[in-house]
Amino acid sequence: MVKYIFKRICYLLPVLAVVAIVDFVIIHLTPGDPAAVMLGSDATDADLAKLREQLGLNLPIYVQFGRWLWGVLHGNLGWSIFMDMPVSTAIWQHLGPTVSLTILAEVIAIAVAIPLGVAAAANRGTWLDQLFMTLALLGISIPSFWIGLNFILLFAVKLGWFPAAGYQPLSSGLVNHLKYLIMPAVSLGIMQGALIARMTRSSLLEVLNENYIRTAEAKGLKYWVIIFKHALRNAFIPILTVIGLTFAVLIGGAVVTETVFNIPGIGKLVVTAVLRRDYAVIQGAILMTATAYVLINLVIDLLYALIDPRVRLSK
Amino acid sequence: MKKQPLLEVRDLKTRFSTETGLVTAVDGVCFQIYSGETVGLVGESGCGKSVTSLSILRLFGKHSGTRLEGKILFEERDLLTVPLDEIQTIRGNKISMIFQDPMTSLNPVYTVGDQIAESIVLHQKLDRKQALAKAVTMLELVGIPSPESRIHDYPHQLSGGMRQRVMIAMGLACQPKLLIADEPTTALDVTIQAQILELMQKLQCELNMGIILITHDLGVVAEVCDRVLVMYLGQIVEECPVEVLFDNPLHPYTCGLIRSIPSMATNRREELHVIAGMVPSLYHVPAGCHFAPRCPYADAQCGNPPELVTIDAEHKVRCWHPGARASGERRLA
Amino acid sequence: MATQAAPLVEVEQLVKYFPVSKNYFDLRVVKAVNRISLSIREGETYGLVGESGCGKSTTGRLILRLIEPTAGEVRFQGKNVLKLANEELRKVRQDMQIVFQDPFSALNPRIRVGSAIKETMDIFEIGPPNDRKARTYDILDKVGLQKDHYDRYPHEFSGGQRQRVVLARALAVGPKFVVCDEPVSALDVSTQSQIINLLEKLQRDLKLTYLFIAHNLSVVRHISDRIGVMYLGHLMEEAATDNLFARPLHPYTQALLSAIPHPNPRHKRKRVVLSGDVPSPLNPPTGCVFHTRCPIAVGACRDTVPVLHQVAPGHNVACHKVHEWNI
Amino acid sequence: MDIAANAILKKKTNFLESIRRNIVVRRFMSNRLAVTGCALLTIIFLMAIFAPLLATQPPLEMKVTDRLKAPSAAYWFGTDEFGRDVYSRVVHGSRISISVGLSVVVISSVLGLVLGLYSAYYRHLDNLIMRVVDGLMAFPAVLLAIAIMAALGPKVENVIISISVVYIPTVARTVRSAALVVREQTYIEAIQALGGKPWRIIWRHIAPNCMSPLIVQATFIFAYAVIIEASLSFLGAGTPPPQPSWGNILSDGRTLIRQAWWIMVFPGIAIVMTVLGLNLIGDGLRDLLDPHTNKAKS
Repeated sequence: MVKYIFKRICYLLPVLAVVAIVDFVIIHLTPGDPAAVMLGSDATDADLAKLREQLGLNLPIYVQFGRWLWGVLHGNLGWSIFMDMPVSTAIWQHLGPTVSLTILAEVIAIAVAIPLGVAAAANRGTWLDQLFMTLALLGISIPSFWIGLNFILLFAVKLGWFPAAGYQPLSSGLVNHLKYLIMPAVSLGIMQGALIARMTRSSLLEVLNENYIRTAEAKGLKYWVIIFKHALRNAFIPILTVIGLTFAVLIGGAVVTETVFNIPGIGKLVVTAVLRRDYAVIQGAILMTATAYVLINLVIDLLYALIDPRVRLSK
Repeated sequence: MKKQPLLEVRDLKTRFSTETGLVTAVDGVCFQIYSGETVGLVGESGCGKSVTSLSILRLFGKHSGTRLEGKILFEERDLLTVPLDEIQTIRGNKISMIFQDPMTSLNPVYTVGDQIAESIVLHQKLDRKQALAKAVTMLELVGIPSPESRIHDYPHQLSGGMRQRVMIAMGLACQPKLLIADEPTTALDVTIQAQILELMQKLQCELNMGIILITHDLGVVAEVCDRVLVMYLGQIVEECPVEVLFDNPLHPYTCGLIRSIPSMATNRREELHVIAGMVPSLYHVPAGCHFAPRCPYADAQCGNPPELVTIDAEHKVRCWHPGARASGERRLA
Repeated sequence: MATQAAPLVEVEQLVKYFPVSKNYFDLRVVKAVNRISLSIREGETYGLVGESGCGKSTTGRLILRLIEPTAGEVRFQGKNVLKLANEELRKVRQDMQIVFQDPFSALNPRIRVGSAIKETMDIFEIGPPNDRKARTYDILDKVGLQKDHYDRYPHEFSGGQRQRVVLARALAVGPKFVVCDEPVSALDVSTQSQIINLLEKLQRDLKLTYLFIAHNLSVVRHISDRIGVMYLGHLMEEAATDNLFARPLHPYTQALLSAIPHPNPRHKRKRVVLSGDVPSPLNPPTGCVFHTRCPIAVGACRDTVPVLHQVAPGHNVACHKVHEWNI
Repeated sequence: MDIAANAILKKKTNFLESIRRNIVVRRFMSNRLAVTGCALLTIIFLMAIFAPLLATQPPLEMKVTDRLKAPSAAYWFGTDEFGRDVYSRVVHGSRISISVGLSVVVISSVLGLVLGLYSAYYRHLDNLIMRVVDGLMAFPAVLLAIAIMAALGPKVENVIISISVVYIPTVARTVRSAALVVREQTYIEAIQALGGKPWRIIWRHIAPNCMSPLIVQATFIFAYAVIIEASLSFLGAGTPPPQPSWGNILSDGRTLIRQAWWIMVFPGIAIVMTVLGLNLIGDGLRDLLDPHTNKAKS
């Protein structure tokens, strides 16, 4: 078991290295002089030279990468010129809203998707199956930001139940916090839930075709006992994998949803940084989200061991 | 020995709905099983032997479009018409079934002990601790060494032979009256197969239960079975005691089958006998006698379907010219 | 019996160890094949039997050099196959072909049957390109298929017919030696006898030499001239077919033969039922690998590995107890 | 080189052959959902191809007098704050979405196919390629695309590049898993036994059998690409205005949501129609091409 954990962590290192390299390379794709692009056309040569010196842009690329990586490993993600603060603090300030949005959205998605997928698979071929799967199909076909806009139009503008945009941190009371987060979380959760529901159904159907399910039936077990005790536990491994993989889709969706609902999260931070060409922030934020994705998938890999004895007892 | 049969199947028909319409996998099968007796259900793949066994316990899944007709009488009840929860009390309790591939027939995420105890708890209303204790005795009964520790093993930690023993232990946990074994030893090596066959014979005497053994290996039939049913394309074409099958097979298909298998008895120099043609698919079953297109003795009469006729006390055959022999064809030694 | 022709294929002390896992620190190995030595004369069918995991398929692939052996030599017509370079290797590859077990996965589902057979000719440039199609028709006819099968796809054939196509593909390049790896195990009884008769006819017509690998002893007995019995990577016993079945000398062979279900209910005889399971090839027992399950094992069996030695003309056995027990 | 060329040609004829044969096409047509998907998609494709004919006004022409008009006979989808006809802009916007979607599918499928095949066939390459793929998949599609757009500047070509980079790893992973299954088949071992060269094994034997999962995946990628392009334009990092794209029409609609709901609603409907059509076709193709997926009616 320990060997399995050690192996999963070893896989992690090269992936994180690739993440760092890709993150670094993207920013340095800029054609022309990044300093001029950042300071705009009216900046004097002296300012350009000072900025280039400050950012070390005139050093060879691998030296820049080395210094940047060294900084990252020490938690120093560089300095943001436009926000006049270290990138790490900027990210830290914007982390709260994104974390609560994504967690709430994921909880809603899983709470809806798993029962939906299981019910559809258990009643394969009936109208219930077709209904749920058409809903799931719609779910992955409607972009989350359009759902958000419609929610605003309906609930905020027409009915006035929820505020159209804005964000209240948790410290201002749970109800208040949720009042602002309900619409964005639901609009983000719908696509995520649809993806997970479809996957739950297909992996459960695959398990229901296995021989040990027929053995369980031959033992005289009730249909629902077979579904929940024998089938679901085996189907959970691919479901967990999908939840891990679609986490990237979730974060991507969060970026757009934050823009729709004016939530000051990481997404908003990156979007404004892009419009202002604040490369240090873009680099730092993207590195942070990608690392979070990789760590979450590591946790999910370790969860396999709880469910699957073959993994837990692998020598 | 006209005692009450344990199980009687009358005119069983099983049909599947597929994209291109209804397909009849089992077409009017009739037979009886007596307790303490092993009956072999023999035939090539696609002849309907497995479908027959699955029909007895209605194990076709909740949403498959299968239609069952006819009667299956067990303890004065027709298994085809009893409600689902009643047949669930019979499955694994009075009639249990073991399957071919030991590698995939056990749930990989539960221990062996749990899976055996599960049916004991379900059918004999014991609590989990008592059920596990009974499971240990079952593992001992099927000859698994150090059963107390094996109880906590997972299926992937056991070899093929061991898993098949676990399957048997699971099947016999509630002392069933009838055991249906669907090709139990096909996936096993010949030395392990010998162990499993010997175990099944020992348990049959101890528990005086009936066994339906489904196989395509005539050697296994000769070793273990008392009576044999030969199936071809959904129908029983011959039924007789096992000695009679090898001494005096009457149906041309049975003769062809026996003589086309290389065995200890056949002469190595001669070419193997070959049954002409191929098994037709279930979508276009020949009218009349199903074997007619491949039968060397077929004539006009074989155009209309033969009945399963009783030749003598225990020998039935579905053929217009039973025992037909081409001149000079010698019978098996 | 085949005349005393020079051995077409000779195998000397063939060894193959597979690493258990891909990473370098883990040096544990699976001892799949342990110093196998055998020779096959031209026109002969050598049967290789044993239970699953005994290394018979691996031996077949080693002889064809589909996998590189850890040690040992394979000589084909006197030339050591393992030392050959590309052009010579290609020539030898053309003379040695293989037929597989599962007809359903031995043919590419997206390629017509005819062009699959012609492809082997393209690879070895057999004859001028334009008349390769005619050659394919000829080969199809030889294996009992019709011309119009050329343009069909594999899913339109039954198991038996597909095995004929696989045979045709192997014979398209005119080989001398064919390894048949469980060619009939996946087939139904009636198609099984058709393919066995076909194999024997082709052997007579094209003067082929077979290495016939199978776990079904009755099939091997019918088709082979000599039989080698393998257990956990070792060759236990080797003899002419009739001698082996009349007087099996190695205790494992005796148990194996007694375990075959005999299709005659009156044929009751003493059954030698082995206890326990085949040990894992990861750490095989010391000395003779069969001693843990052998009814007559003694101290010597645990210490030294028995060497395959001649006990009677053409009859070799690897067992310490043989000489004073059976002769 | 001609052998490879006619191998590809051969693959094409095999593939077209199977489409032409009726049972395959008939089974696809019998799937009602797939047919509605095709219908939706043909509408969008026609809209994209004949945009100039279908549009009632030139998309960029501003009529200040007709600002923020509700949908009416003259302006089917109403007008935006500069008096531009929303219907014409949506029609022209379909060109962006379809062209971006198609090019992303082509680029990511071709590169993904090559990466997937070679990492499945050559073990030592496998680790290297798979780590890079895992690394790329760690970036959320929208974020990675934004970063690339920020670096390369706002042009439609850059949108295509950035979305393709996001989906090459997904295709590579799908093709690799399919190719690994094919690689274990006996007919691959048979060709190796015959001394077939790697390129023949990969392109003539492994690739054709990986087509089904690739085609299904490509359809879904087309759908995702349309959504991501819309998201990018919505965030202002995609197709630069004033060129009409569904994303930036939606973005205009967001600020005027209280006064002019129609600017936001109609481009959204266009996006949903396209993506739903593609997803329906994707499901239909998966049931048709992947043998072991269990259909609704067992």
